[in-house]
Amino acid sequence: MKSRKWLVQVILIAAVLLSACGQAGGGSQEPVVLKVGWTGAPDTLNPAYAFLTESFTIFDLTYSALTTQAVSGEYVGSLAKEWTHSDDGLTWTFTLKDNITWHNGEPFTASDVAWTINAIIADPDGWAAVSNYTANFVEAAAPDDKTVVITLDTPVGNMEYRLSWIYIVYPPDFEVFTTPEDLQNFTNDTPTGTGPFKVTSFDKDLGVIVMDAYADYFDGAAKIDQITFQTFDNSDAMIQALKVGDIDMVIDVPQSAFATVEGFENVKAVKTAGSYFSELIINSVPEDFDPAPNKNPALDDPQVRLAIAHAINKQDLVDAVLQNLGVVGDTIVPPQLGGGFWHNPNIQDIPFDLSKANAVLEQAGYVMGADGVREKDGVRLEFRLQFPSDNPLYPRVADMLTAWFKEAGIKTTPESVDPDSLYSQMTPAGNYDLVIWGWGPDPDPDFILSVMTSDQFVDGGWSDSGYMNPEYDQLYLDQQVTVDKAARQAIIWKMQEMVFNDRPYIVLWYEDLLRAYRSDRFTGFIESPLGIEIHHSMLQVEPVQ
Amino acid sequence: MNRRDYLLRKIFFSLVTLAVVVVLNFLLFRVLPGDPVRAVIGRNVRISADTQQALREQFGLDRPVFPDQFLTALGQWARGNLGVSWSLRKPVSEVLLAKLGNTLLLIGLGQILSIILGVALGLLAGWKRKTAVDVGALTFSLIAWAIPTFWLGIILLAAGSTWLGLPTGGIVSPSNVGKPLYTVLPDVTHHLILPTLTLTILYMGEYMLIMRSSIMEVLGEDYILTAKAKGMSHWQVLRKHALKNAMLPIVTLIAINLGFTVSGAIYVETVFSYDGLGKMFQTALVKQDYPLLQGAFLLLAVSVILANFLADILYTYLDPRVKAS
Amino acid sequence: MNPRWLLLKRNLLDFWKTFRRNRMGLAGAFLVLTAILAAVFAPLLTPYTPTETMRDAEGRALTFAPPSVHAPLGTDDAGRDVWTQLVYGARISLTVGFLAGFIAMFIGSLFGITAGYFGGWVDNLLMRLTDVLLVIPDLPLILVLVATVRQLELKVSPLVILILVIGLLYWTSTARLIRSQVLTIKERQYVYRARAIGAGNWHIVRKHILPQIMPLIVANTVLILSTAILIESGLAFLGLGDPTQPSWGTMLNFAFDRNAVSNGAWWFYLPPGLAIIWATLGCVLLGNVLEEMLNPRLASHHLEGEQSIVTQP
Amino acid sequence: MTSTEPLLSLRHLSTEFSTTDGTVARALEDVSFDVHPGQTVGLVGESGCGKTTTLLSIMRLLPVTARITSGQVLFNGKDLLALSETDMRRYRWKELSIVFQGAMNALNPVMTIGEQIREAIILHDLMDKTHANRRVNELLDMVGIAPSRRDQYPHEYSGGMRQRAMIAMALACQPCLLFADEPTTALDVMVQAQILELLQKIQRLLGLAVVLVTHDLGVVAEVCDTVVVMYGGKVAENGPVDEVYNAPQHPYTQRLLEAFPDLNRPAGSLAVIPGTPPRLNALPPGCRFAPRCHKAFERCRVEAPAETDLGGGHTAACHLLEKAEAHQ
Repeated sequence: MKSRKWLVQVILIAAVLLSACGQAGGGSQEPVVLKVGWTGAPDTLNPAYAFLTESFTIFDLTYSALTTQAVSGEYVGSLAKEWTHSDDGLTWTFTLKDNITWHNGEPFTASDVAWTINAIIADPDGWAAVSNYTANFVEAAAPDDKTVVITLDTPVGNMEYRLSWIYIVYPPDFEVFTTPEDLQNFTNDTPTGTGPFKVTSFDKDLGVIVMDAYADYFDGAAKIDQITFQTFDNSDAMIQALKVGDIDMVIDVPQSAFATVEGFENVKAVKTAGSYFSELIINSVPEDFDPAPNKNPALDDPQVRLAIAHAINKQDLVDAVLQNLGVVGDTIVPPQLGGGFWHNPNIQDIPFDLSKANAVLEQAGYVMGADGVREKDGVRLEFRLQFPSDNPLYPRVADMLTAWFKEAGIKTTPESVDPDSLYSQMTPAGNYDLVIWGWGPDPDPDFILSVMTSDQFVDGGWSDSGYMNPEYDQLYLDQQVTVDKAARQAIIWKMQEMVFNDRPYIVLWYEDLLRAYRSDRFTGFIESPLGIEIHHSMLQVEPVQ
Repeated sequence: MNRRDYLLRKIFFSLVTLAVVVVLNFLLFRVLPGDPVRAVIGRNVRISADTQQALREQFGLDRPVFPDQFLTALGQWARGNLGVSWSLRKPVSEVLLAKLGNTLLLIGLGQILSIILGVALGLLAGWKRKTAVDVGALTFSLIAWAIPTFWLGIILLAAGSTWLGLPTGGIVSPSNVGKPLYTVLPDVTHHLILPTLTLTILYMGEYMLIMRSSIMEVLGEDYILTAKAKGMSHWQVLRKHALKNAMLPIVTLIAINLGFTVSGAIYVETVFSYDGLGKMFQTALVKQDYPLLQGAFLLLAVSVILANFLADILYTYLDPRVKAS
Repeated sequence: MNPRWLLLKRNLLDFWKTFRRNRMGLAGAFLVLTAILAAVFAPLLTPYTPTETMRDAEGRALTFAPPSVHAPLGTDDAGRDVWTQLVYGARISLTVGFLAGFIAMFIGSLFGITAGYFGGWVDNLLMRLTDVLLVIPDLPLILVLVATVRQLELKVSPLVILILVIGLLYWTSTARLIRSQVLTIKERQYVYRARAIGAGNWHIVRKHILPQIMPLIVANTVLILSTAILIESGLAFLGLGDPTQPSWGTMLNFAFDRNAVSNGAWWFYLPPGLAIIWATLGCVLLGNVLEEMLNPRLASHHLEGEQSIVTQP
Repeated sequence: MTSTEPLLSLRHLSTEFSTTDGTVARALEDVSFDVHPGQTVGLVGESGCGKTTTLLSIMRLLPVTARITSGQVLFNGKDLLALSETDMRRYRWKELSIVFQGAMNALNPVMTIGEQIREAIILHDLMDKTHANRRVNELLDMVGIAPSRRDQYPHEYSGGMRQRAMIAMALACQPCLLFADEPTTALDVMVQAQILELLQKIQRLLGLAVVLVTHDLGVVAEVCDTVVVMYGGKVAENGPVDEVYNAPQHPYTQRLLEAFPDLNRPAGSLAVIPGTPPRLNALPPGCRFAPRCHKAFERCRVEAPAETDLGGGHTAACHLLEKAEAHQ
């Protein structure tokens, strides 16, 4: 009996298989699916509490904001058709486009916009991911279905940029949460948005997101029917999948594989200058800060910092670690922001020169010890060198830095640390010496500049270096309210110079943005520094006939 | 009678081992610096001090480690509550269960193939001792022993993907992700070839060696001579008299090997990004997701202990001689 | 001349006479010795240091360069010479393997002798402990242990942690082997005699038991070395090694993480694996042959083909 | 008795072993003796003298390191050594069966006694399973084992029962010649007697010819019709039991009978025959017994003695006898 049952099962499976094959073969009206591979995954699809770039990639496709950055770098209207602001810059009035509907078919109104903005203003803790964009906002109102009025307490120099990050959510999804914790824990696996694609499933375990094109998208529906995002644990496997055609597009091709991908048939590898940078963080928390930092005091010596800067061969890092897919970095505002407008071009980078590094330390009184480690007044130049464990590049960077530092009489011990632990160890505990980490700055320099301000060095804040400079803090506030672009540029150049000279960060490189897609299947991608996965590009993509 | 004593002994031993594992797991967990509350609720969620205190009380973290906390932990583990993964923000048990099937599939296939091939080859080698077959088999098993698992995986991955166009990772193609595995069998098979081959090559050598020495020992026994004297052919003797006796050590080996198989799975799943427990173990290690790591360890250890116990029971059915001794 | 020395010399000569006829043993010794020599004389075998970057005419790093005259095994993702990494890596791999192996040997011998010699509950306890260790899956246990110990921020090199964890976990097979050997030696006449004339336990162990089991311990240690080298490579591959002191396993970790496979950089991922096989195979061959020579057990069996009958009518 | 055709006749059988150090052990040299139907032949000698090798050579069960270099094994006039392995298999158990020493090891521990007996019957196509089972019960009954214990495993039997089961198994295919290789070793004295009685009973009942290998001369006197005394791989003396026991002709036999009752005792305790048996890979050039022989003279050390027929089926290989013959 038993064995017969087993046989029946086998037959059943075979039948299922055969029918599956049959289905795959027939039917000419197959939906057009663009299969995207990446090595990351969104942390959550809840815009209130999403921090990873991957989440924002999905939000960009499924939600809409009042404004959006065009591929040219300019800000244009998205939900908003047009807008004006009062002469004092404190009142902004937006008129919405027509025919906007939620993915569930409900009509979209100005009050939804007002609700979202007011929710963020009211609960900055719950909406931690976006609350910095509503700084200086007093209130949003919806006098009618098509008009939104936002009032500010001080003028804001980058209003359009800020609004491009505030994704308008469907109020019924979010009204139910009464505490910040409840809101943060909401996973929002099937968001209701107004964007060109609608998430139909998000399986975190399998790392799969399926998005259907939303036919009623207000700027015109996409030309493809579906996008799937598949998370790969291993980039080799992802590249292989692209090669054999299992996937159609790859976000974040690893540097070490880019040359290989360029050689694939029917695959277009896309490289654009990017703004992601990596830096060496030097613990800059003042000794009198509460809680007191735990660091090697030698790091407070500007000469030690200068020597460290001399002992880093940035070009080698770019060549070896980035496989030459990037450029040497110097300031915290990458050249790509605002088409190069904000980057300070006058900064002269510290050259790689080990004998200079040794000379600087020698002069500063650090004497070479018998074990090859320099020492002054009992303080040895021996530092922890930590990096987040989720980055594939940093072990190599740490390894190379350690080798160079050794030549200068500086001993570093690399250690890979889980990013969450690393963060909690740094901010605000200040328990570290040197850390390698990186940033993906926003298109406007405001965010990356805020990272260096004193008041960000609190639990949950963005500062990790503990850099505290009242003059810098004041300049940061000034640039926020300076509406004149040239004046704002001058302030921002000054700020970059301060960070460069004080060296809480030694910026190592700016990474190129690396993408690839099957050119035999899809066409129409817009290749820009924003990546080919942004919604502007996805709206243009169509299958190759 | 005898069998009962034997089983009681084995049950007792399994329980002792289990206790060691559980205590070890508990201690390692407590040794970790940092706040255990985080381990319970996950890391990224910011919660108020009041909520933290409430949780502290709820999980008994304000009470002494021994015996209160230990017993609490024990009770939770017994109910399958292994805490919350820091990186996935999901209950560890849920995550583990989702991956268990895939790993069992891989390990199972690898074990079955390596047992069949290893036993057959070992039989041949031991029977035809000192012939070319034997020397070849011995050489193979020696090298298989010396090869690092992950490196063999890398080599097969490089060779298989370059020359045979086999997939380099995952369990199904991206287009089939999320579908039940039995509906996409050809794809699954395609993906399983390289990892299974890696495991098979690795374990085959060991089974072969054991089978070879086992069959050689058995063939030296007097009852084999008796069987031959009865007029049986070599093949008949081998099949009817030698095989079962020689297979007995293999049963024990399979059980003992499960521990090593799990190790193999960690390497192979890592190399082939195969979505199973082993891969997850490695990910948890890299992400330093301790609740996940320790939950996985507990699950793996308990499974191996259980499998050993089952093998012991199986042994009593195969070997009529089992005595309390 | 000292008669004890003469005895040793004669035994060693005997040993060498038997050993040199054994091709497997010689091959094993060759593999192990060359690996050790490469590690010791690493600086003489390569003009570069392990962290030195190979550069092209413009001074840019030569990454993933295929083998050439300057870099016989090509360069890795950071533009470093793979051959140089390999010979310097031998130092780390072998040091970790040897130290861990010796710790395991020491604990195993200690426990084996104690259990075998004293018997009773000591024996029972130690043997049950080995049973327990045998059942717990080894790699997950090591990984959890290493990860936990690292979290303690003990300020010791990751390699020290690896050595200790491997050494403290892989003594069980040695302990069992030594124990069974001690059990048989214990029953021998001269041990009884020694006991009868009032020799203490320590004296008997040192004078009568240890010399008898020493050869076995040596053979077993060589076998354990191979396990230790393999385990180290695996842990380093999983990222638990010391990146600043790369072993063969660490090299493979970098090779795999830095996409050496899809870059087709076989010169980066083949040599470290072959080196690991070289060393472990050497230890296994050597250890097996030593063990075989010191425990001769040759059994023939009843199914070895047809015996030949010369006399045909 | 001698007038009938012998059932089994060994003619100048020689067997060699190649040893691991490359030398050759001449385990059997020029061994000849006859076994007649219904007769019991005792094969005696010290350990290592070639008794078991003789049996294994006859049944062609030698290990691969052994070679039969010359001679014939005539069974009913047919040379077993000339048969193919397949043909030889048909003779085993059906015509010639064997009871090994130490039945614990000679029985498969993971098969029941019944299975092991039945297996032989079915192998030789004698009957189907049901009939075979009935036959197994009969056989067990014959050797004094309750048929209810048929489905038990060897470890559940006592030593004596195992040997009985072994005998039952040997009889399964109704052979006409039974070899018993020290069937009573490792059993206690009471049981030894019972097993011997059983063997005798069965021989009488079935009219079997039996070759009993033993080191116990008392047993031979009690059970056997003729005796073959072996020394160092050669037959020293061969003849009817009464004759050999009353008038041993070979110095070795003489010494053996002096050492009676049990020559398997440690040599030191009785010290009847000084010295040890020769190592088969380093044989003395002349008579193999010469180094230990109290009557040995020069010729014995250079020339191996030929077999001397003493009449009445009694033969012995000793130069002394040749001299006596010459004198006559």
